Amino acid sequence: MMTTINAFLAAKGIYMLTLALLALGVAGIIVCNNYMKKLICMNVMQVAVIFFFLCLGQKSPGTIPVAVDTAVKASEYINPLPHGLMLTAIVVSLGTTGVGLSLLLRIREKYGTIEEDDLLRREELMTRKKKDGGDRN
Amino acid sequence: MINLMALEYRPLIAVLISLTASGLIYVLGEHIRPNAREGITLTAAVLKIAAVYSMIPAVLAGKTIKLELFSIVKGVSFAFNVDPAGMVFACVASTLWILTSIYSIGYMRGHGEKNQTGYYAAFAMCLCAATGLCFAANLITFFIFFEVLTVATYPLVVHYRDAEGTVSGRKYLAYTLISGQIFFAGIVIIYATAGTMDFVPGGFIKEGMLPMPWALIVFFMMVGAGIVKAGVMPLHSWLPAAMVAPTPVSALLHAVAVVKAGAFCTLRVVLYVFGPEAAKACHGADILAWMAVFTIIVSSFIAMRKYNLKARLAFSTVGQLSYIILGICILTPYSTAGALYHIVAHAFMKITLFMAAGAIFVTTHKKDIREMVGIGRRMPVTMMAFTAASIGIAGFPFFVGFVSKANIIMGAVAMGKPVFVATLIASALLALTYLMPVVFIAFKKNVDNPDFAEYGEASYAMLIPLVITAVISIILGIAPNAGLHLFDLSLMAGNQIFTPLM
Amino acid sequence: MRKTITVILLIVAVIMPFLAFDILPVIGDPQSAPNTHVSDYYIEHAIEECNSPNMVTAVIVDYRAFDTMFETTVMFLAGLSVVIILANRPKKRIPAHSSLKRVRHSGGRPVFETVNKDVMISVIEPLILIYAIYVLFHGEVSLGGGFQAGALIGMTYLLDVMVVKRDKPIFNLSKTKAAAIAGFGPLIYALTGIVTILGGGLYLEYNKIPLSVHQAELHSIGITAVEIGVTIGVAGTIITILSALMERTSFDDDND
Amino acid sequence: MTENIPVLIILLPLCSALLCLALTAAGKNLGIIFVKISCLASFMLSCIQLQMVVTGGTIHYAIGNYAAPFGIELVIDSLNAVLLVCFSLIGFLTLIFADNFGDRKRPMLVGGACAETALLITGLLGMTSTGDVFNLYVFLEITSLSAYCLISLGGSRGVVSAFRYMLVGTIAATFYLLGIGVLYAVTGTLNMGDMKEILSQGGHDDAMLTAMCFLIPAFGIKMALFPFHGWQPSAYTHAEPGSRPLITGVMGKVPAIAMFRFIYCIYGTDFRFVRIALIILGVFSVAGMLYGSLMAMGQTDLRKVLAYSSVAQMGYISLGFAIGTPIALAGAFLHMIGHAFMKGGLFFCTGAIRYKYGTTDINDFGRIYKQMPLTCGLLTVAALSMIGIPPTAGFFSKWYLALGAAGQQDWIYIAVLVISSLLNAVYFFRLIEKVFIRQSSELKMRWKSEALELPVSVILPIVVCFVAILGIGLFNVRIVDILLMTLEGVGL
Repeated sequence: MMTTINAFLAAKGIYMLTLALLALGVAGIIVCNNYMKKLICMNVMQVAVIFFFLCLGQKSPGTIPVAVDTAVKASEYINPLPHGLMLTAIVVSLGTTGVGLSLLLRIREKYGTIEEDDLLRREELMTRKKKDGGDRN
Repeated sequence: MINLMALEYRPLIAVLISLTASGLIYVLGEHIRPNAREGITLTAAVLKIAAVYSMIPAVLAGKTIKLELFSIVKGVSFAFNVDPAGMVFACVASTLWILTSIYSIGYMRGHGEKNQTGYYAAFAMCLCAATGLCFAANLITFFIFFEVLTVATYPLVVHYRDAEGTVSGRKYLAYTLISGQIFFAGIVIIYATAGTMDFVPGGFIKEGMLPMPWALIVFFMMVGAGIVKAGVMPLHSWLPAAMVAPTPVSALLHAVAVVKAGAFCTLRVVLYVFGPEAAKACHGADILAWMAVFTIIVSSFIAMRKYNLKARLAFSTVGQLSYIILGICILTPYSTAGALYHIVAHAFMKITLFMAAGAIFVTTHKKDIREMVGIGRRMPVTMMAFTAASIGIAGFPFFVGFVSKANIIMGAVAMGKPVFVATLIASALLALTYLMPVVFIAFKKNVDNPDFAEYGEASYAMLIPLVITAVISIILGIAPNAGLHLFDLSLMAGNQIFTPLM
Repeated sequence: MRKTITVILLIVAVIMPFLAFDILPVIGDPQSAPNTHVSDYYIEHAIEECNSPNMVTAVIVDYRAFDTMFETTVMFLAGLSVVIILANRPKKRIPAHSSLKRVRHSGGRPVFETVNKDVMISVIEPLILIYAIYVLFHGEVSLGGGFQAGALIGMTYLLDVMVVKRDKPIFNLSKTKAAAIAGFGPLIYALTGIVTILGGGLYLEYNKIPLSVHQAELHSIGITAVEIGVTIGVAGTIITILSALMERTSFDDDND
Repeated sequence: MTENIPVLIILLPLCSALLCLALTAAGKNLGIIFVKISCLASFMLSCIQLQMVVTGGTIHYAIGNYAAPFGIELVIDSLNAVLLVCFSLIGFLTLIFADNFGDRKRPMLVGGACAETALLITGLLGMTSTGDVFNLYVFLEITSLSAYCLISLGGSRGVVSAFRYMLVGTIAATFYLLGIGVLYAVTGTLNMGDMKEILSQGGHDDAMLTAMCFLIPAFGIKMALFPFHGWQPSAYTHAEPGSRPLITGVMGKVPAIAMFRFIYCIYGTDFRFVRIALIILGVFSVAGMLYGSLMAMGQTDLRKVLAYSSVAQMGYISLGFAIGTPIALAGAFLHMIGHAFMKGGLFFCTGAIRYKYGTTDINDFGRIYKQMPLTCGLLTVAALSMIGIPPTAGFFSKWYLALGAAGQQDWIYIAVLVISSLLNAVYFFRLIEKVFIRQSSELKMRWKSEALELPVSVILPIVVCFVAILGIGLFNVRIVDILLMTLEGVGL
């Protein structure tokens, strides 16, 4: 029993950890009340998937994928593809975070809060005060 | 180069004329003077009549006029096929368009109506759809025109843009759209099972193609749209509600386009899709016939209690339309011919009645029958026409109503259905009891109603059409084949359908 | 309580299928599907086809160069979006609900007067810039590349802004100008592709760059051109975001 | 040169967007004009490409000339080709239309928004034509980021909607990445065609099911399919008015195409759990069709009505996928094209009315048809098309969907199609009633001209949409034939 679990953890445990991280991120987005926290959870979630991909690219006796001499054997280097892909994913998560932060700034300026329930109440207040808010568009 | 004047293109031309007129009126609309607008309508009406009439000899000679334009959905073309049944309806529609148009001009001007642009555009659109569905060669083409008709009638119903009109419009849409969508589902099922959608005299649904409960369900899904438009009880209530529209619209709704399209749809579905055998096998025709019987009797009783003249006429329409349905559902050649001819007969008679009612309304602003005492003395011509049409509706010999009813009765006798015969005869008497009082009140002796002292006949634009229709309904009663051979066409249609069975 | 349950349920829901089905390869297994099929090809052919010993570089700017082009575009897009989003400012804030008023204490502005400006600007910044250029051109052979170089250049600007007063930095790049410059990065990338098309090849087929050098050299030229584009894009974007955000800091955040 | 058309279609809007800011800085309108010209060129090229695909069959374009599983390839089959034409046309129209809504005093902001729109078009076109799952992700992110920005331009509420959309959209993107991660783990490739080949050798059903569990919510969120639609109504309502037709008309469709690619082109119908997946999809669509229409009835803001109606209409599209026969799939794609024009057209009208009168509340619409007959004409035709009245586009897509459902004996789907059309009829006829029948309300005109009801740049998109809705309806067979060239071998 113990050995099975150990073997499983050795072989697949890291996936489970990354997936748990992903689930935590999603859960955070759902349960957190603060938009900033939601944004952080979003990042956690994205990082989890990046880990997941990097796990797939691991080879046990491999080194970093920079060729040291011209005769290359595939088994000597770890898989470069997930690294390349995740570079893109990192940039995307950076972009999303940047946009998210600037959106938060705008929300903060308008509503003076980034707590969701607070914001909803203020929005209601705004609706009640004026049928069509002072949006400029 | 395609010869656009060739016989095959006539149905397309007939449809396009109205469509173009409608588009022109809508686009130019407010930018041109009323005369030009009416000019477009009348020109289009004349051209259309020419196009439709020119096909009659070919159809009488037994030629088929077929035109396949392009695929409208995968596997089915947008096609026209002129057959006797469609020809009958097309003749009625195109003839009455010109009369109604002339009448509309008088009515609209006499009454100082607003929104005339929309009115004439929608009117032309309705006629386009009505002609289209006469000539449609398959279910999908038919359905397209059917739905266009549904939508094009809506602006006419809500013409006055008031609260009452809005409510009626909603009611109208609720009934017709729901039934239309169910019709759509029925068409899909039919196409999925039978693999074809072309109308065939005698039907293309073979027995056993659909298992029993399904056959009946699909039958009613298909027929539903028709009987809603034809106002068969208990699905009739949109029809009296639509009475808020101006009188020429009511005339169009109740005499020419919409309700007749419903009856025609029933005809196509029962006899050209299902065919007599399948319709009988699934009991659909029987149930429908009994619904028609119920409608004929009950609507007459309701009509008696209505004192608004237009409402009374509306319920009369409900009853008369059920004659057509009954004629179709008796499933004999004669009754079918009678039913088809009743489309003609009822159209001419009912349009006379409505035009007369409109003339009275425009001249005296009276709607209630009880206030019309002695009006016959002031408007003798109008009321004479009204009387003639009333007698015709009741089915007196030498009036057009007699010809169609006699044929339906003959069919019922041939099938050995005494109840139907009794109903038809009873309803003729009932029609007398609700229409004759109007005549009696109008011509009441020794009464000179001071209300009407300063009124005379309505303007000629209104008077002439209603006289013409009244005269036609008498001529057709004496010589059913006069002019357009409509009775022959009806008989041809009846025989075509039932020949394969004999 | 509800939160805990949600979290646990979600973790279980996400992990469940992976526990139930044995679908993921064993960690570090050299024979697993992702490590054999396409990846072996990349490892074995990178030097010969792309003239780049750094396989990751070969993958991102040669084999999958199209991805990276749009990745750079994403950078530009993020910068542009930040500029556009922060271009508008609400005229009036919505008043807080009376029950929600909180007491905040203002922290005061940060002060950056502690670092010796001269050392920062005259010594460290040139070093960083030289390092950035080294990273940029060396990315093809070993670790490094356009993204890192761009980030370093962006850092230089950040330092500059931090050390000198933020209202008058040395190179005064407004956010829109910076965004416009950032746009040229991906554009260089895209134009490299168009050059290969004009040379008669397919898009981003570096062999067909119309220059008369050896084919391997052409790949190097292509990769370098593309990396320069990436560098400009990244550096421009970082500067854009920085300027856009800094314009906002004058906003009065006190609770009145 | 002609062989490079697939990539040029994507590149033209991209390059113009990248240059837009610099050009705007150089000359006030230069950037916008350049963007418009390149989007028009992109549309023309996609027309040429459609012609090429129809005559010459599917185009595989290997970027960098690396063969399929190693490099990225663009796959243009007849399906993509048609959709690209449709999307690039709407993109171009939107750019023309958006001209009227910018703040003229801030040219850089206008230029920036124009660049964002062009990038959105780039992302959408790229997502449609790519044949690589990871490349799809990159395009998805471009689409999303530009959409967040465009939505946030619609005032403070737009900002809040954009933020919410961003959170949900990122979950979707992450799920998508995880899904393709799982598929990558068992196949080792990222190319769609290669992946299909490896998966069809069998033995990967568990992994495919797991990936499906992540992919369907991912696409569901992006296309606003019923239980995942939460972000959509407020985002559509508060988006920047100029670019709204593109966001509402096209943005939801493209993830649907990706979903189709995954279900039918990568998984294929041999997948063991395909029936279960389709039934679940069917349940979502049916629920969405009913829910969307019911919610739309309760709204008074035209933008919200249309947003909820989109939830229902996306249900039609996924219903086609759930039925799964070639004819139903063709119906779904026909609806995609038709709906792009209908919803785009309706939002062009909304924008036009807003432009002229500054209101979007349908209670204020009393008889505006007198002043704007053309706009109201399109409004009516598009509304009828939404309901499914022939001969508009909506009827024929519904016809193919129903026909497919009848072929599979899914009578419930037919019933739902009928009910949903009737529910649509309720709120669209309410709109028509408001526009044509209600008493005139006191609206102040913001834009007046003797000759025209609206500026030409507003009228042009409206007229094109009007023609397109009727044209797609009447000549649907041609489109369906082209679609079936690809779909014939794909469905159930």
